[in-house]
Amino acid sequence: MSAYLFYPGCSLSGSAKAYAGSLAAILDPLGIELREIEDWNCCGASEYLTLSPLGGHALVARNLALAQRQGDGTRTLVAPCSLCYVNLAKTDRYARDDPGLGARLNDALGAGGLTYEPGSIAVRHLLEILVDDVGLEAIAAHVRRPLRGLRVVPYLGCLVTRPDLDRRWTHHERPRVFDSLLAALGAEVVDFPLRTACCGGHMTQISPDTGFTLIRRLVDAASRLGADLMATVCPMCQMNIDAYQAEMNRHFGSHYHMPILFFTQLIGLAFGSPPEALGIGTEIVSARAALGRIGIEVPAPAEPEAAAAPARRAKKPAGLPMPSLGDEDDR
Amino acid sequence: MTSGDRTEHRPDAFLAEVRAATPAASRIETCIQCGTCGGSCPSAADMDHTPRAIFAMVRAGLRDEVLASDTPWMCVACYLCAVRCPQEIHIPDVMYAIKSIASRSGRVPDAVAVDFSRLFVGNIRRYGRSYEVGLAARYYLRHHPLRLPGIAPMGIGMVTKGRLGFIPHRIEGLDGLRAILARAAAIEAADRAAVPA
Amino acid sequence: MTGPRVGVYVCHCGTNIAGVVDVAAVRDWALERLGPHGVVVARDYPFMCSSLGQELIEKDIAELGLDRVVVAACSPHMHERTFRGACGRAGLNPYLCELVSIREQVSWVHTDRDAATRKAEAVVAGGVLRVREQVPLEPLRVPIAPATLVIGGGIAGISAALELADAGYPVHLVERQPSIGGHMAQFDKTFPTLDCAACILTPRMVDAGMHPNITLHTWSEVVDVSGHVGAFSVRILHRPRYVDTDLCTGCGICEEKCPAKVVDPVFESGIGYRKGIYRPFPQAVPKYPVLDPEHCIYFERGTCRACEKLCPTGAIDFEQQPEEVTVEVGNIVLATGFEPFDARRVEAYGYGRYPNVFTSLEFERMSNAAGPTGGRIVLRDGQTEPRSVAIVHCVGSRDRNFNPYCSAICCMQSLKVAHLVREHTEATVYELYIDMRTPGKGFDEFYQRVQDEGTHLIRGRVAEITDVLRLPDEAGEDGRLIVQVEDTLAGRQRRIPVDMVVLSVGLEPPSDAREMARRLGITCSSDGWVIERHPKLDPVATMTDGVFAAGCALGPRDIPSSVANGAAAAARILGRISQGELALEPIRASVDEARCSGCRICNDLCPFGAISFERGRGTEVDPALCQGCGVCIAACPAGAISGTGFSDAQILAQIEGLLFPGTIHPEAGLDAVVAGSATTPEPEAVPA
Amino acid sequence: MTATLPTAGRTSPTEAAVPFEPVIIGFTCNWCSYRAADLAGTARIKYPPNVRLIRLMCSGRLDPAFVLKAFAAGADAVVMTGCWPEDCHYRVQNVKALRRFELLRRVLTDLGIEPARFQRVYASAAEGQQLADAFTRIVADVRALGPLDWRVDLADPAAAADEPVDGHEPAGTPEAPAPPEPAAVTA
Repeated sequence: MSAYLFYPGCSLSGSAKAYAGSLAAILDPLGIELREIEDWNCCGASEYLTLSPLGGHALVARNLALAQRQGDGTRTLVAPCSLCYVNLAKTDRYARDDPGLGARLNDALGAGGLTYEPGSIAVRHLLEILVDDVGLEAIAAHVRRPLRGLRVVPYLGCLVTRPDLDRRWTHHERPRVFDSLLAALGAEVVDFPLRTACCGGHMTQISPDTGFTLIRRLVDAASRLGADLMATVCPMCQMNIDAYQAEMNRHFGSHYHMPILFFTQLIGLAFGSPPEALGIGTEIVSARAALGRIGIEVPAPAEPEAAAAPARRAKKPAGLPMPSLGDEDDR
Repeated sequence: MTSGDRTEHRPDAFLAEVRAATPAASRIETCIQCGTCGGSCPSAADMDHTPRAIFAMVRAGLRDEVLASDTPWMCVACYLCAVRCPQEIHIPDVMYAIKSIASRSGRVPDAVAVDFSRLFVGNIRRYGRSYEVGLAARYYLRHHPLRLPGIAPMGIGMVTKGRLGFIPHRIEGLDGLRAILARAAAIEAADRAAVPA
Repeated sequence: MTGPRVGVYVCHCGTNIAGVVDVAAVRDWALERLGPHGVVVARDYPFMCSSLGQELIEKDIAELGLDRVVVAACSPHMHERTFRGACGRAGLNPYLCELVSIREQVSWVHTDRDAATRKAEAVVAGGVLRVREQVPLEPLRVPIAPATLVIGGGIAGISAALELADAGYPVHLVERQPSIGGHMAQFDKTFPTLDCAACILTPRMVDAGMHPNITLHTWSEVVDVSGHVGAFSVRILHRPRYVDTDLCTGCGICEEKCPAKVVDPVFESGIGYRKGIYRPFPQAVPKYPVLDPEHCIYFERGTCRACEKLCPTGAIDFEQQPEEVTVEVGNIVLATGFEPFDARRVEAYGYGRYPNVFTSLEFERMSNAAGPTGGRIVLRDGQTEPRSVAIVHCVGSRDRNFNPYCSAICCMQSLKVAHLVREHTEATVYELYIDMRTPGKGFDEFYQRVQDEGTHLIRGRVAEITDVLRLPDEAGEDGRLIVQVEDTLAGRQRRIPVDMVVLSVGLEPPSDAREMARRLGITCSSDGWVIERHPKLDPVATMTDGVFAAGCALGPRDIPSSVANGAAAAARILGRISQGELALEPIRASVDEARCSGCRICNDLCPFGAISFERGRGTEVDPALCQGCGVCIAACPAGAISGTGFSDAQILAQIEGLLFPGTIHPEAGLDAVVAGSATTPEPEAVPA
Repeated sequence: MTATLPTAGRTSPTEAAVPFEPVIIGFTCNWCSYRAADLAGTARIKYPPNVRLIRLMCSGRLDPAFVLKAFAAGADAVVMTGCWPEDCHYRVQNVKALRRFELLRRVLTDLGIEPARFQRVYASAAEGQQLADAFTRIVADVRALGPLDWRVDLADPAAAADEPVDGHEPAGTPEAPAPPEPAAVTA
């Protein structure tokens, strides 16, 4: 059993409850124990930094300070939300790089009776824990119900591989690590060119035209590639593509129907958990039909299915030889 | 006096202000104006200036024009520009800095974006956590009342599927958090004051 | 009491030194505080290196009977030779002159005048105390071998080899590939004149191949270099060609009949094929083919031998083994060129994923009439002519994520590509650049010509190349590539649909450049390019005497510069060879037999095998092999080894000088304490 | 050596106001770090004037006696600079220097000289900026440590007896720096 400090983030008790529930369902088989930071506060999303950059970092620093104080025999702090992950990692990194910032943050923390030593907490995304620490082999070993036949888009979103301030990734735009994880569940993984493209973030709120354009781009590419559903590691991405898809469709007069599930839900399904226990059915764009095609029954009222666009097949290269891509590393 | 006049007398004043508002390094002065940021940006099409142009304007001291620009408000902080930038400029952080200067000086080009941030931050200061229902309700009523009919089914769906909680969570150490944020604000104000005006 | 009589000369170097260091104060301080240490005269002068400055020193040596000189000026790497020369002319042993740097290491790096002046005083004191311990030395004279090793058979190496060989001296030209010619042999046209690359290169290749003074070592590697200037010993590994070059006539039947066909990643840049036994191109020098065992059916499966059966002279030899030869040379020219940047590293450009994204080197082969498409510009399908082409500058260059430097040739190469596309096709051409750099002769005129031809020049670094549509109105472009870029002059993001993209890849040092540099004892910059002895005044010499560099081994440059470098390196070497012997710095270790205990610790420490021990004869240092590093001196437990020029006494004295009282912990009070205590050194020399 | 070293009681208020400026001896290799220092100069890169350089042909020439001599003669710190481990002009001699460095550092630590007072820096001939940065950092390190005061201890056993076992005052000691050892030159 590996234990980690855990920063769930606000959305896991709200719009991303399914993420929390499905994560809880797979912890035991994966041998992971998550110890929630006591009395953590919101990371500020992109909003606190907008009004007060130092305040935004101080807000995050409180969580780092709480994590450092709590300790629990580990210094690794896991965040399941990509935005929380980046905020936590960035504050720590900048405080390490710039001692002046570190001193300012500790000055602020002092007002709340806290202190944080930059670098004392290692912030990692939940996905990294699963692929690096648990490992794909261990995950594959727990698969009871392979997702064979399910065409899944590995949609990683922006903030797992970027800004990568600690240089842990070789590929900031087309990493294959999420593909490998989904493949280990038996799914058919779509080679998705937009795997780290932006979902629009808070643009659905402040500039809907921009937000809908970005959502459409993703959903359109996924549909063209004949995907059954998208998999995500981020509550923000899930929210935008799931909850705003209908409004996007109205905006463009389109009829896309592209479900998006948390990767933990797919892992749970592959491990054999019942869909209800994984929060499946709480998505707005229903995954019922897609899952039904591979024999997973989701007990929920069906929604009208939009006709999926025909899959586009890559042209087979002929003529001049192609450069080889070589043995690429996953990340 | 136009900002242009002021500029040529104090060419680096606004650059210094932006740098002071950017925690850690901004590297903005190393920009080679290649446009990788503007070419990469998913929302560049909806910006009045590209990020590169904003950096040139900062260097030129065009404070009024920069603060009036919607560019930083259209930044989604996806960091695509940041990993591609050949000069490793911390572009999203500079955008945050400009937004904070603009919101403080009351020159926001579009009240919607800053108000969303203010509502969000207000919830944090009130509860220590974000409060999705409260945020959405206040925000849509104030800025997008016409979107409400369209968005209502989604909202209802979210509620019936148990994805929106109506009771905000208040953290226990709220007083401590507020003290930290107040102290941070004071330090930030002192930093600002230290920049030669 | 007699002791050394030292003169101190403080240079202003205009304001370079005097602008920061109070030179008059240093002069006075030296006379006053170092008088007890033998300083009999101290002067300052605006430019010590001028002939008047040097005459000042010569006159003092003659008139004041100086027997030691300290010049406080620039780095010894700049003017040590100058001032030693002045001393020599005045009859003083040149090695009794010490040049200490108060410019590079004081005035140019410090701003506080008081602190800099105090440090300059300390540096002068270090020099004075050090030079007192110096003894007269004579340079080591060594004979110089007339042959030269040229590593790399591209245009730079060929140029160097031909200059040397034409002057009548032997040359060993080592090339890793089966043929000399380098990258230039791959090109179609050369900018800005659009000469056919092969037409101007092949005559020089043939000259090199036929020259009686040039020994070609192709398909070979330099595996070891030992010795020193004048007498390098070089081991060269000849990889087996599996062809007996004494019998082969170069008729090409083997190549024609070989059934194995593989992609040629080297000469054809991966867009063409070659056989299992092949010559990379028809004009290859030497004319003999090479059999590639990795792709030979006989080596793979044990049967075939078609080449052997059909060779009219029986030249195929499957039993050939690697062979090593050793050559003795006096000088070395490193001309190992560059490797193209691996475009796959820029993920956003999709090279390797999108078939119609090409590199500039692939394009060179494609537009070459002798290349895989016969000179036709086509998409990866080998058939379709593009209707629109985007040329992307600075791929891997000017980017802190990859290479921070400008690759120098790509702007012109890209313009050439634009011209060639227009010449061969009807396509619309987009040229996407950050800055257009055309500083050579005829370069900007060529740029304007390409503009006149209707090329769309867009100032903006390409952000990404994609086939993903963004908006419903892009549906018509399905299947094409979209170049996404900010047009920085228009201030707008543009998405330009094209059929073909050419990536102008930057230049990188060969992947084993550092290894080669280590073998030669030279240094590379952090980018991996060879560092010149002086970037302006000695641009083809390296830090290691006798090792020169030419062409892109020194950094990205075009063909004319590479040719000029090769000739310049040859000229430097010819000047030395013609003198028959060399004078070397006499920095060597020697053993005091009386103190040597025979422990032999030093023997193993010397990487040059210069130290030997024999019973009865004791420990000996061979001055021809010793390079003067001094490790043995520091290690000898008995203190039996000493080193000329850098003896223990000299260095210990310099340490004392650098920490001279009054130059450290600069509080006036402390100075007074020292001066008032009983610790003032005894005067030893009579002040002037 | 019979010098009587001045002892406590010499700190005047004006002296105390002057910040401590350490003096650091830097040994350089002729082929890499000395040229890096030249390059820093040519490029006008600034670093504090507290570092004074000695040119050796190779960092492997660095005799431990040189380091001890520098400390004894008043240096507050010593820096050994040389080529990167695989870039030695003399093939592998800098690796020998490195081994010697580690041993010597241990000995110095036993003598009560903090590790920060004996540091190692790699700098190729192209790394003027890196060398200058390293010097800047080391000067700051040593400034924070304060003057090397072992000479007082050695000269005055009574004073040393009052010291804690590890023998060192922390930074910010009210003691003024001890004067250097006399530069008695033996002919």
